[in-house]
Amino acid sequence: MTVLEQPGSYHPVPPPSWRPRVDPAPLLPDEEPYRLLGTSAARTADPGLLQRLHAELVRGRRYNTQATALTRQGRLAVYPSSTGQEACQVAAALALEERDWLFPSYRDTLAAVARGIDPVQALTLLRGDWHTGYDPYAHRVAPLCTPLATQLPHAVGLAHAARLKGDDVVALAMVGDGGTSEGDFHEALNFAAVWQAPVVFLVQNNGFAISVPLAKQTAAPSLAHKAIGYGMPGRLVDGNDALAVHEVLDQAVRHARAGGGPTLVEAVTYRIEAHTNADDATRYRPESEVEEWRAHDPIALLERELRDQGLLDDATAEAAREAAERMAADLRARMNQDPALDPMDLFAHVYAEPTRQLREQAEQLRAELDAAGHEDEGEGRQ
Amino acid sequence: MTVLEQPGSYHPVPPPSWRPRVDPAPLLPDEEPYRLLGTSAARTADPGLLQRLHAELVRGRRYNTQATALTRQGRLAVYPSSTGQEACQVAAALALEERDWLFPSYRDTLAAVARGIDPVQALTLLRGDWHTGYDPYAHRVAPLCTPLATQLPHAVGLAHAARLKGDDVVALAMVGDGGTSEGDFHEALNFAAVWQAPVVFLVQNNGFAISVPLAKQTAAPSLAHKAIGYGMPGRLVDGNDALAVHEVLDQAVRHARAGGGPTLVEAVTYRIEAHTNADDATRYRPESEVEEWRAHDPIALLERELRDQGLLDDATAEAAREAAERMAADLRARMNQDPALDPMDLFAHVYAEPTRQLREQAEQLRAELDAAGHEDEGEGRQ
Amino acid sequence: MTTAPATAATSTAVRKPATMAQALGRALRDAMAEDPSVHVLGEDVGTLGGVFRITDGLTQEFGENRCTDTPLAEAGILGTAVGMAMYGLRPVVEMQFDAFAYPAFEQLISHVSRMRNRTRGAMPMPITVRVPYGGGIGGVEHHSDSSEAYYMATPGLHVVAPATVADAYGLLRSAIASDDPVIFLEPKRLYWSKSDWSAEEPEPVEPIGRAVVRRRGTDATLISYGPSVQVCLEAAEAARPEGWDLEVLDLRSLVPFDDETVCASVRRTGRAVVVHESTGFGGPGGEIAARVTERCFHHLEAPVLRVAGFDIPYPPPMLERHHLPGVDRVLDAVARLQWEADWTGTGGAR
Amino acid sequence: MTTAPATAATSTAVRKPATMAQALGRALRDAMAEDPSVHVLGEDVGTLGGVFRITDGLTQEFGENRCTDTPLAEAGILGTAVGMAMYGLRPVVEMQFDAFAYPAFEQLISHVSRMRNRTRGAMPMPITVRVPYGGGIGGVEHHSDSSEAYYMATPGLHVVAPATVADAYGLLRSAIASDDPVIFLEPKRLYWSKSDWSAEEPEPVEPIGRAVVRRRGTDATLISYGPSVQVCLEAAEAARPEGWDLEVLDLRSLVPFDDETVCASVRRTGRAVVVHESTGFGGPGGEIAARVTERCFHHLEAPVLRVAGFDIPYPPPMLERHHLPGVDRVLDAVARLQWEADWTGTGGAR
Ligand SMILES: Cc1ncc(C[n+]2csc(CCOP(=O)(O)OP(=O)(O)O)c2C)c(N)n1
Ligand SMILES: Cc1ncc(C[n+]2csc(CCOP(=O)(O)OP(=O)(O)O)c2C)c(N)n1
Ligand SMILES: [Mg+2]
Ligand SMILES: [Mg+2]
Repeated sequence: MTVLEQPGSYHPVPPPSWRPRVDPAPLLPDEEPYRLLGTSAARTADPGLLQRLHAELVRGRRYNTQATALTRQGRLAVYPSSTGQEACQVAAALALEERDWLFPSYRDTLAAVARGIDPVQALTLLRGDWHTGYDPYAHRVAPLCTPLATQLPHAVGLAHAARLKGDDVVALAMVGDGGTSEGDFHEALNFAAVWQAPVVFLVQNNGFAISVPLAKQTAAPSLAHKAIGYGMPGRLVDGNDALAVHEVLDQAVRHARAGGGPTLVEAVTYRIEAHTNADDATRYRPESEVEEWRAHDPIALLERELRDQGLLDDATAEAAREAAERMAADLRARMNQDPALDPMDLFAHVYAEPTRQLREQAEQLRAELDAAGHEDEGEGRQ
Repeated sequence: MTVLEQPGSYHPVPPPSWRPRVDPAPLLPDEEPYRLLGTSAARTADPGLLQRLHAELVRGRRYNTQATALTRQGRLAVYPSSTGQEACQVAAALALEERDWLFPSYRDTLAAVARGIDPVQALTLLRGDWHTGYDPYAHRVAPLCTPLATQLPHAVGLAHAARLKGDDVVALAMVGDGGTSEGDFHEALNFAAVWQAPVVFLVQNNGFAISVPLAKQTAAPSLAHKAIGYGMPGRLVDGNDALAVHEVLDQAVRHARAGGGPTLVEAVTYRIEAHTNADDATRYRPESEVEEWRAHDPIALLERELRDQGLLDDATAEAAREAAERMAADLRARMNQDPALDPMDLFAHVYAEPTRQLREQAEQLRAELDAAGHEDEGEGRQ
Repeated sequence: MTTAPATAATSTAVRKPATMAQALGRALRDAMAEDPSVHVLGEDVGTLGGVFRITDGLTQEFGENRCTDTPLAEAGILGTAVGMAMYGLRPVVEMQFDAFAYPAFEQLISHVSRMRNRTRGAMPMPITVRVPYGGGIGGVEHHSDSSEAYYMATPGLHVVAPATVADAYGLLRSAIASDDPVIFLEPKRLYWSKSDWSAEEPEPVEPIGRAVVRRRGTDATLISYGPSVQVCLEAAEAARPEGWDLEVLDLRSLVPFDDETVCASVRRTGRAVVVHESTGFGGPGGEIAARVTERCFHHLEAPVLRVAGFDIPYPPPMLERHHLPGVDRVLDAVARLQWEADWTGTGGAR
Repeated sequence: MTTAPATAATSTAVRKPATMAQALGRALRDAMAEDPSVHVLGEDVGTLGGVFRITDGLTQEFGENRCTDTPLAEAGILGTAVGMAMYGLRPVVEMQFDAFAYPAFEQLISHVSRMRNRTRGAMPMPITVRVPYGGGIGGVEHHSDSSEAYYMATPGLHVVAPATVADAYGLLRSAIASDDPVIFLEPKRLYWSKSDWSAEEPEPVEPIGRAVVRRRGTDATLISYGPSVQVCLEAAEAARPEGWDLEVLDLRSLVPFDDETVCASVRRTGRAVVVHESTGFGGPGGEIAARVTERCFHHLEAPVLRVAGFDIPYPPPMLERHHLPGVDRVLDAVARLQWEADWTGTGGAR
């Protein structure tokens, strides 16, 4: 609105604190999700990267189907599949350097695996023998996080701490479309922007939070539009275009590492499977919608590009599939072994040193186990 | 970014769920805070409104100084003054119809008074004889809310409930710049937008959250820019321009009442006094900054306009001041009386009916009071 | 004590609910049918019918405005429910799991529990917060918390936990009818427990605040609520051959607490064990043991003992059976109740 | 038990802090000077030095990166502190008032308290959460909560509350040095209490987990912590002329709980009263009374009684004196401890 000044005795002045602000325009996302595969720009992409992405996507898909199968065999308590979202999972892992940190949500087992976590250890939480199955420091992957959006402030704090220590470490934090509604999302993005912390927030907008569609989650033009409210750039990308997701994340990571502060990336994708094996997706979405998205499959999109560019022939494709099968066979075999359980672990890590009360309770359990003979367990962890 | 399509075997298509979104441009706020006083547009304003605003502002300022004085006399435990912010306080109250609801934050006593709450009852919380001193239903003013931003979802729920019941009631909720950082701000705005609830959110950006300046609170271009992340319009207004604040709120209220959904309004203003009487503002801001803002005083701005338009002469100004003095004298007189206290009230409203345990505890206290003679209290409430 | 209108909606189906999950759903449906101000809101409660299917069919029957899928934000859900209650509605909020109620903690403590008091009764908060709670269902982390200690310690809330199918119905009806906020703890692992109603009985509407003796006994009282009542009943059966005749008390509500029924039982038996899943330290058992002792000291032959979860974060599914108080631990505690035989050095009653 | 490095920074001023507020500030300063990984963050902790001035001077001395004014969002503060701890820092978080810690509840319960356990010890959480707590300062609503019951019921947290100026220093140093999260409850109304240090003593660093006898006595034990210790000491003085010689115990930490010291005292005196400001029902006193009774039953001449705040939302300033447990209520409870004279019908010891 234009302020028409009045030829009166005084001129309207802006309030004293008012300073012309940063131009918000560059913070706004593209009007459509950014895509690369099938465009001329994809022709200039690093062929090695394209092939790497392909192998990881194939492996990732296989990981998802294998894990889902393990739920049917009672080897996993539950599995939230990322089938259809493999491009986001893999690109997130690959966009990071060794020294960087990944903050996965509960659905992002695959991203953790793509970053180097042992596939079996990544499933510990879902198998149920312990909570986090891996050492977070081994590959700089925070524990898979179940309370939605709560991992986002952790990523901000870690990135901020690294920067204070002079380390050029970036944290990439993953969250779902539903998770963006939580207060922790808001607080994390705000802290990140105020502190100019080197964090990249990756929202996998897969259309649903369990049964709740995006339209009941937000009225925003896009989730990426939330960025401007924090003063950080928002990027919108086709989440099934592995090359595009990788490029957008890679740019955001470089930007953060260079001191440019955080970025919010919304990757538009789709959850092909039900929320978890325990869910019945037919209650809330038509099969036709799933079919539409199957036609936009991240692996198929990438394969078409590779074939067009002559980077994939039947032999390479077969090799990728075989490698994935080997991973799956190994996963199956190892998951079919009962995990070593030691009930005394219940008391081991509540505090650095158990309190007197916990020692007493541990003795009580020890006595019970001894009394019960305690045959099938208690051989200790391997 | 433009996607250059590749003359290959397929065209990049947007992900299936992708629909061209609502144009975000209209949601973005003006580049500068909207102003009216001193512009030609102010000439066409309703003279009655201008005079009403003036009388209320003068009364409001006097209320603030009187309440602060009462803290020095030990008659109030604490008072968070809105001196300098009277334009926001008064405009918020005046923009609403009788049937609407106001949701004030802890600093907005004056808005509650301007809406009709008895000036003494509005101070009950701060005097310390009870929490909320007025019946919220009498003037449809929610309790002054101390936990920051927690009143915002209440406003959304109430407005939503009214709409479901078919009542065309609007809720106006007030929050500070600091409060926008809380998760509840985010969740409230999101619910409001998804439900298209008839709510107006008024952020009084007075530059500080106690000692913390806006620059440490947010990196956003403006607080009004947060609106777009929820898909609601954001408006930016000079919070010391009573006419402009009133117009912007009035438009937002009408918009909401007509079913247009929520609006976020940021009013740029300044807290002239310390955070409360217990605060020492010299620790965190220079007196020169305060002086700059004194020169942008909401009453002075309005008086200049009124005088320019010939709507205020010395007699009217004097009359307004006298009315304010009468209010202050009455406030002083009534606040100088000790409030009636009944310790048994402690148990009266914990539940609809006291539990057996509370009845026992009430008996215990009753016995103690009886034993102590209990002279100075217990005459019951008037 | 708050009771729902005695006559349940007669339009409802005649067959009694078969499981606790169904009874809860039926209670919601009857309450909504009877009172248009009852609104259900939460994550996935609409189209999906809730992850436990408790709200199944409500949106179809009453429309999206009565049973609403909210955005994913628990503070927002409870906070908007506060506003709805201010405008005269009776919101029933579903928290998807125990641990996912924590984001709503500030709204619960600072507003829901205090609004009536704050406004001298002008602004009651007739909100029911349904919380599927407790373990034993093989849930991964954050899906098995017993968080009742937090709610108990908060004046202004009622805290209810049914142990039977009939009570699930009857107490939920009363909770919704209550003019005060009720934390309604639904024992997850009893969701699929079978009905104890006979087909002839009318829908039971059970007032909040009354404990009930589930099994008569003379030697000691097992005090419990929610999922642990079943454990106590089993323990009582198992104790029989050992020569102990145990009374089993189901508290049904932690707030209000039924001192009368509890103390009457303990005075009769002279011994008591409190059993719950929640951690022992700082858990409900401390309060219960302390108040029973204060009131029945000279009737006690032994200290009131507690059998509770260990003082640890809820363990992963494969280890939870070691954590959960079971029949053996209850019997062990009973054995430590200083039976007379112990004093003569001839060994326990066993 | 966790102890800070025994040698306090020698660079610090020689004059002993005069008030508890100063002692807390000094503890922060010494910890920051000694260990560069200690970071302070919170609302207004920087430029202003905190609303209670506890962090006064820290930003000036150590810079904005070591003592940081955060945005106004408690979950964000504690959540980012978790991330900082993950990267090896030792965050000390200030919650501005007790009730304003509630927004951070989910981060506290679901992460801070469990991260070590979740990761089998790989990811400890050396976070100190400073919470000015309790009433008696004429604060308006939400400024006087005693929220320790919530923290006590959460395994994985340590819960500490100093009652003296020396302990404020010594326990805060140990809290910051601890590799586990510590809820550090600062009794607001003792902030201006005067020093109990002599000028010659070195800075006391007090390990967490040890109760202390503040006053020796033979007839009954008053068990307390934080602001109520002073009340108990006054009650003990007032009881003298009435013929009771009372022992006063300062727990200093609720978690870990020092069963040994507490039970040793109660076994000696045979009677006990627990005193705290927090509401009685579901408050810490239940746990304390229950565990003392479990362990000392046959030494008890009377049930362990509790003197606590009423089971009500914290009242407005003008009424708080009726709510807070004071000397008279403590003495009333002592009088109800079933003194032998009572049994002969000749009246109490008084
Ligand atoms: C704080 C919290 N509330 C509720 C839940 C239960 N829950 C688990 S997954 C889920 C939906 C998440 O949706 P979204 O964020 O879109 O992620 P997606 O499942 O699509 O990957 C919900 C509600 C939770 N884990 N945490
Ligand atoms: C949840 C919560 N956290 C902290 C506080 C303590 N507090 C009271 S006022 C205030 C600053 C508020 O700043 P702002 O929102 O800008 O409002 P203003 O005081 O400027 O009106 C703080 C931190 C509170 N009341 N509630
Ligand atoms: Mg999703
Ligand atoms: Mg402000």
